Amino acid sequence: MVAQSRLHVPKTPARPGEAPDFSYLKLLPAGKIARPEPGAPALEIRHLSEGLVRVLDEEHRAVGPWNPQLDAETLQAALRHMLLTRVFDDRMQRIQRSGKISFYMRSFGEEAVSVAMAMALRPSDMLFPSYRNQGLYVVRGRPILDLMCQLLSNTRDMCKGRQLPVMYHWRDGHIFSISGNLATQFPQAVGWAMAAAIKGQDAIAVSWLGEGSSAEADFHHALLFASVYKAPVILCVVNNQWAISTFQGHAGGERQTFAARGPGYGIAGVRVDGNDFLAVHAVTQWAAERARAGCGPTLIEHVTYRAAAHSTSDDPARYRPKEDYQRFPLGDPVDRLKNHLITVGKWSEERHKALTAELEDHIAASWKEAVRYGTLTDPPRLDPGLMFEDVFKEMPEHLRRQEAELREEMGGK
Amino acid sequence: MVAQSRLHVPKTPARPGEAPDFSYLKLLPAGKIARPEPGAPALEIRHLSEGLVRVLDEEHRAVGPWNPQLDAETLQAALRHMLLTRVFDDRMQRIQRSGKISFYMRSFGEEAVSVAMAMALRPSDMLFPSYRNQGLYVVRGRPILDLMCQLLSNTRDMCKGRQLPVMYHWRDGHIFSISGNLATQFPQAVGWAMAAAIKGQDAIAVSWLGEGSSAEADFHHALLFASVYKAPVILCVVNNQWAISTFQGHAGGERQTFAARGPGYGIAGVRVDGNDFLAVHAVTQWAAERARAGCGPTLIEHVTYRAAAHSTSDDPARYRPKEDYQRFPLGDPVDRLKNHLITVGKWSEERHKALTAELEDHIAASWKEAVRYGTLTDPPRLDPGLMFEDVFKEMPEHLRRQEAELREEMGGK
Amino acid sequence: MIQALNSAMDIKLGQDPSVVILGEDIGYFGGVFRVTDGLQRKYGESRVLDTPIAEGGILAAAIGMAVNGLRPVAEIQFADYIYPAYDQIVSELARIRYRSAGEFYAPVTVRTPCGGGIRGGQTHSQSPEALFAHVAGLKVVMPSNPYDAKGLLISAIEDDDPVIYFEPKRIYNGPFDGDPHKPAVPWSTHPKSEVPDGHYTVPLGKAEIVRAGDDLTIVTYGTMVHVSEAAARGLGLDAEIIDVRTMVPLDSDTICNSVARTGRCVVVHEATRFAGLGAELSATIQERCFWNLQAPILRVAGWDTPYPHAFEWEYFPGQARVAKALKAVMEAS
Amino acid sequence: MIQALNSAMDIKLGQDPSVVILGEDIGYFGGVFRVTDGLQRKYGESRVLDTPIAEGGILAAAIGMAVNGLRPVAEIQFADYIYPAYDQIVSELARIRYRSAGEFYAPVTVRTPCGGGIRGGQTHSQSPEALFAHVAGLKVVMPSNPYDAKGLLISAIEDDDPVIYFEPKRIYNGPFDGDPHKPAVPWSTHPKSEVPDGHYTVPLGKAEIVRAGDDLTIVTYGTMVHVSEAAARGLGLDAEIIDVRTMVPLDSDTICNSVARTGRCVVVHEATRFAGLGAELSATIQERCFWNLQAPILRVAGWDTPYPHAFEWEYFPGQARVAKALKAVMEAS
Ligand SMILES: Cc1ncc(C[n+]2csc(CCOP(=O)(O)OP(=O)(O)O)c2C)c(N)n1
Ligand SMILES: Cc1ncc(C[n+]2csc(CCOP(=O)(O)OP(=O)(O)O)c2C)c(N)n1
Ligand SMILES: [Mg+2]
Ligand SMILES: [Mg+2]
Repeated sequence: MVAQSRLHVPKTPARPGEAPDFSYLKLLPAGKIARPEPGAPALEIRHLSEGLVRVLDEEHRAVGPWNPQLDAETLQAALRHMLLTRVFDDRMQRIQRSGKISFYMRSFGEEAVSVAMAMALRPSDMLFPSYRNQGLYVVRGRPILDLMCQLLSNTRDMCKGRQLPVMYHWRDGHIFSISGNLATQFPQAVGWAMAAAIKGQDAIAVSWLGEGSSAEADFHHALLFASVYKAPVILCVVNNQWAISTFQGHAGGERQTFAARGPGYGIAGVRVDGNDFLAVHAVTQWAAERARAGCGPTLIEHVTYRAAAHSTSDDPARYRPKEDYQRFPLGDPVDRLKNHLITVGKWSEERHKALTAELEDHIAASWKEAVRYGTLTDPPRLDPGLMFEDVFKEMPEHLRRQEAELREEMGGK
Repeated sequence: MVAQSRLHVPKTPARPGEAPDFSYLKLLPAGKIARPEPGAPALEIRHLSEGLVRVLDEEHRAVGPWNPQLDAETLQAALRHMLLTRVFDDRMQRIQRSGKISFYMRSFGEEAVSVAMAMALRPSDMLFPSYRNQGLYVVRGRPILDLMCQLLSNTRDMCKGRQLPVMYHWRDGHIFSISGNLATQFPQAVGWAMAAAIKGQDAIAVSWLGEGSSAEADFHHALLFASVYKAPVILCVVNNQWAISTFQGHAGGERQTFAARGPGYGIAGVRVDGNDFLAVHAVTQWAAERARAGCGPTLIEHVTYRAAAHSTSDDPARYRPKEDYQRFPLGDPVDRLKNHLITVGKWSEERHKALTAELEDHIAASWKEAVRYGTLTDPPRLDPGLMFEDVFKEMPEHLRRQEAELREEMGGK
Repeated sequence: MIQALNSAMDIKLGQDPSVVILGEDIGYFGGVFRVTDGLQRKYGESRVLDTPIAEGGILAAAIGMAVNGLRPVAEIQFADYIYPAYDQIVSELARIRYRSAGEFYAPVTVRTPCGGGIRGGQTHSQSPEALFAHVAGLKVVMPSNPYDAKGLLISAIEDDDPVIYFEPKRIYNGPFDGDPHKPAVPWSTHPKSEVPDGHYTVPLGKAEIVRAGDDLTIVTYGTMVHVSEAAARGLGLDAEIIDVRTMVPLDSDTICNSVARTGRCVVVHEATRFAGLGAELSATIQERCFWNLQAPILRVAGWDTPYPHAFEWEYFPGQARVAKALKAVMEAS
Repeated sequence: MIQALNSAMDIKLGQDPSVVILGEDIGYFGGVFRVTDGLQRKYGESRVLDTPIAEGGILAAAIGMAVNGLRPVAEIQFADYIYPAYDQIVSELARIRYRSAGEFYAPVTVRTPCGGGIRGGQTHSQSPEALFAHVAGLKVVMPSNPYDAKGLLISAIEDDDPVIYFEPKRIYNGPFDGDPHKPAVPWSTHPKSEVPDGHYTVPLGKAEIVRAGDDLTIVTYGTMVHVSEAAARGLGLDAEIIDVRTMVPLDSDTICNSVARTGRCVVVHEATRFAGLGAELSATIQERCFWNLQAPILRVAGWDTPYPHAFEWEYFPGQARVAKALKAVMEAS
């Protein structure tokens, strides 16, 4: 049966033992792609969805029409945000092994996506992230301590012990609660944006999901509703090439870019170098201006790479080559911005070392404080009775009964 | 709040009391669009997804590269099939009012879609229809009597009384069971085609849904799986402009053609004049050859019009102008094929009248016989015990108990 | 009942600018059952939205709107078509308040016609309430008459928790005692058809004793309230009939107090029997009233099959099936 | 248990060319729980398919494949992620044979890990079996040990009806008595870990009396079989413990015969309590064994909340919760 099979199965370029192979990636040199007016009709700017917007060239210079012309202070702040995100991720990854937190997911290699977008948007814009957007909280200024307490499910946990680590939320920071169910946030962001249009708000909605998650129905619902109602929303596919062990070809990437789905629904699609802070920032500004002006939604595909394991429960050595990230043609977002700043004389290896050390100290100090509020294994601990709250606004009779049963079970605690 | 609303709401060109307005329809003259090789790469033939393949011109001649060059006998057979479908529909519509059947849905105005496709496909190709594809059964030779018995839920009902009228199925005719849930058949057809590829079969799968149904998640699943596995399948969006009371703009048609969704997923898309028998036949042949050759799936958009009410429960006068069908720019599929045959000297008004009369007699005779096997209101009647069969292959204990209870309830009948 | 539901939405749209209504064919057309008739003309296309045919998208959009401060009322054209939205309801709508520790919540009301008796066949007749009642975080409601329909719908829209609101379509236009051969009766013949024009509420979470009695307790809801009344009357039983009205949170006190008193109970619903809401009602009553029970609690329900087109009335739990259970429970000893 | 499940699929792939396996990360990687490890290498990419992350698409494709003569085994990575496929399962898979009067049918097996106890939080811990048991046309299975796991999975794959096959992930690697502080025990310590290498079946629709006893009957399944045994042992009760194994079709005779004899019954499962399968078990037993009951049937279950990450062990119905119910039922009179 296998013998005669004619079924096409997407190819995975390289598996363990083989050399990393990125020849499948359609690339373009920096600065080569035109920047249309943000109001341009979606079907007249399809080249954006199949090309690749890049600003940083091989010599680390910012070139071409998409150069956002940001000042050095802004770029230094960006570097700091990305580096803090990375240092935080590294530390939490190591700590998870100690058992003090149950689980962790890093955004290593994708820091530019969240940091550049958060910086290019307004604080009032509403964000609907996936679990790999740590940079959003960093840019918007949520104390690392708060994030750590969530990871620890401790007495200061914003989720009151109910969510897996990393499933943050922040109402006052305009960042929606992260769902464990992939892609559900995508059409919700469109609904939020529809409401913004109905209410005449200026704020727009922005959502992210992975290229693997773009296979879910919610991706289609999001594009369709955004198209039908011209919702002021930016929808991002973070194409980091992998969905756990599954290569992006299995999500449709073998035939067409993910950004090209946009024009299929009559909305703008842009494919951007996701490891190029300047390019992501510029594309975000463009799409935000477009949405705010009432010219409709944009689908952005960020071409990047999941440099780390999927999560602390995952071991990529089982399914992809080692040293792959080192060979990724779009490099590392932190290194690229750092080298750009050095090239323009606004940064140095010394300052970089110093900054790294400073941030590591900050993380270490925050952790010291965080564990004082308890860990998964050590007191103090949240009251388990919290389990019964927020199922409904007011606790109904049957849950009050069940809470009483539990307290009895726990020996009247 | 409404005052300040900036939400875009798709426009419906004309409502009751207004004159029909089809200016929104992107049309092309017949013969104007090139016919690429069926093996052409999907992304090199996008013009097919935004153009309009037509063969019959204003003078009823068959013109251009898509002309399938069918002989007169074939076209006369086609006319017969379309006319039989229409006469059958008309009669059933009238009969429903008598209460002998509970519900009916006509395919009036869309007969070319089913008839041309069924004729262009092989009998072994597997069909996954919607509820508006009556022509498929007619072409494949299912006796009208059998269809009528299904409509009557009588003792000869192929569905054993379980399904609404029109929800046919025909295993030996390779036509799948119709679901009341929109769009579910679309990705199932892709799965069937994947199995065909796995087994090395030559047969392909074909499925249909309405433009309104293309909003469902299953539409996305179908395109995605078809693209990822290059499944030998033809997926058809029958764009008859309306989904009950809702204009196609609400399904995304305001921004982009439905066929253009195909290239967004990296698969071929073709927009065809759905009321042009020759064009539909030619496009089907092209897509079938493409699929059989292993060159992948095709998404076909049939531009047509729902000339009748959505169903016998619907009254279009509430939401769209009268006389709209008479003004539809693509005319009527039966008239157009009839006029073409007359123009080429292979048909006449007399023959047409005679054929119509013959078919009406056939329908009347079939109905006479069908009601002898019972109607919804008159005996003979199916045994209600059939309700408990086929829930599972073998009836489990709890259903045997329930059947016994029912028989007792019915007074031991 | 249709006018009562329409009036509830009309009043809330008029009172509260954050209320919006969305669904398939609900705008210009006014809904396939006319429940939203005239509302778009009155409140505009931005507050009464015709949507694409994508139940999952409708729910997701409604959730996003609710998170942005609106109070969406989403219509699913038939309960049989709610499953494409099941993930957004179960995984999202039901848990947003919980997982965000109360920082975010989505006050969405989902209206959907349910139940058989209109020759709808297997995909226009379902009663899937149990599939929602089992999910923590959802309130589940089903009215049995126009007065409750309006008051409960206003309560649902004003409630800050998500509410799945089932409308028994067979009684849209009049009460139904289970006999399809009798001529249809209009609501006007029924006491509960008196519906005040203005704003009023019927509280969620409260069952109603629609008939007090001493012989036994019938626990039911929706269309089956009327069928049960007729069946008990037919047997000349002095039945206490309880209309559950809100399945979650369940008013188990009202129910159990009654059964504790009568000592006999029959649970009646139209949905399939196995693992239906009747199982929960029976189990709860048994746990709390065991020592008072003089007979087993019996369930009357639809059979464990799809809803068949031609055998609709053999599937539907009519007076005969209810009466049989009532007799059995009364005779048991 | 993982090896047993893997062996079942290995054997069927080897025996029957129409068997195919599909799901997320199940091919090259062998599944996030390694249950399909090595199968793609052995049988090729056309019979062990890695799919897009679209549960709805996976089920629809599986149905289409089945209609074309294959026997697909679809893996849903976690039961918590089955809802996007709910419409294809409920509206299609469950009813294709029925609506086509037997002309078409889809022998699809859906495998999915369920249950908590692995710190998975609210989206890696659910037990949604009741949401499928209520749907006519689906068979629903959950094993509690390696021997049954293999035999039931082979039966499910060979069955011509659709089967939803739940795998309690907490006992993938060993039995679990409910005490997370004890060191994990491997299956090798358990009698039911003896798994023949070759083909054998455990029939669908048959419950198993895993321990005979006279004091009372405990009706349970999955992980809770082990917790219940430990709880009864801890109280020194001579409990008859029944592993339901197949929820639909339910082996109510085995269950009711036991309760009729012992006169006392506790129903135990991990899923949330309200309208869970325990309600059906309790209601059915009560109807058929009422006159034999010496005490109310009690249910032990998860609370009616989502599964909270930090309070996993306060949520999980452990020995203390089971023991409390056992005592209550034994002392009642
Ligand atoms: C509905 C649903 N299906 C499956 C999963 C299990 N799962 C978690 S992450 C993941 C891979 C997602 O890959 P991608 O979307 O590319 O995001 P990335 O991890 O690469 O950022 C899967 C399959 C889930 N969480 N939700
Ligand atoms: C999942 C689902 N949602 C809603 C419906 C109700 N419904 C039946 S037909 C229809 C309109 C379909 O329009 P379209 O897809 O354009 O097909 P057409 O009737 O025009 O052929 C709707 C909304 C349904 N049957 N199934
Ligand atoms: Mg990815
Ligand atoms: Mg249509």
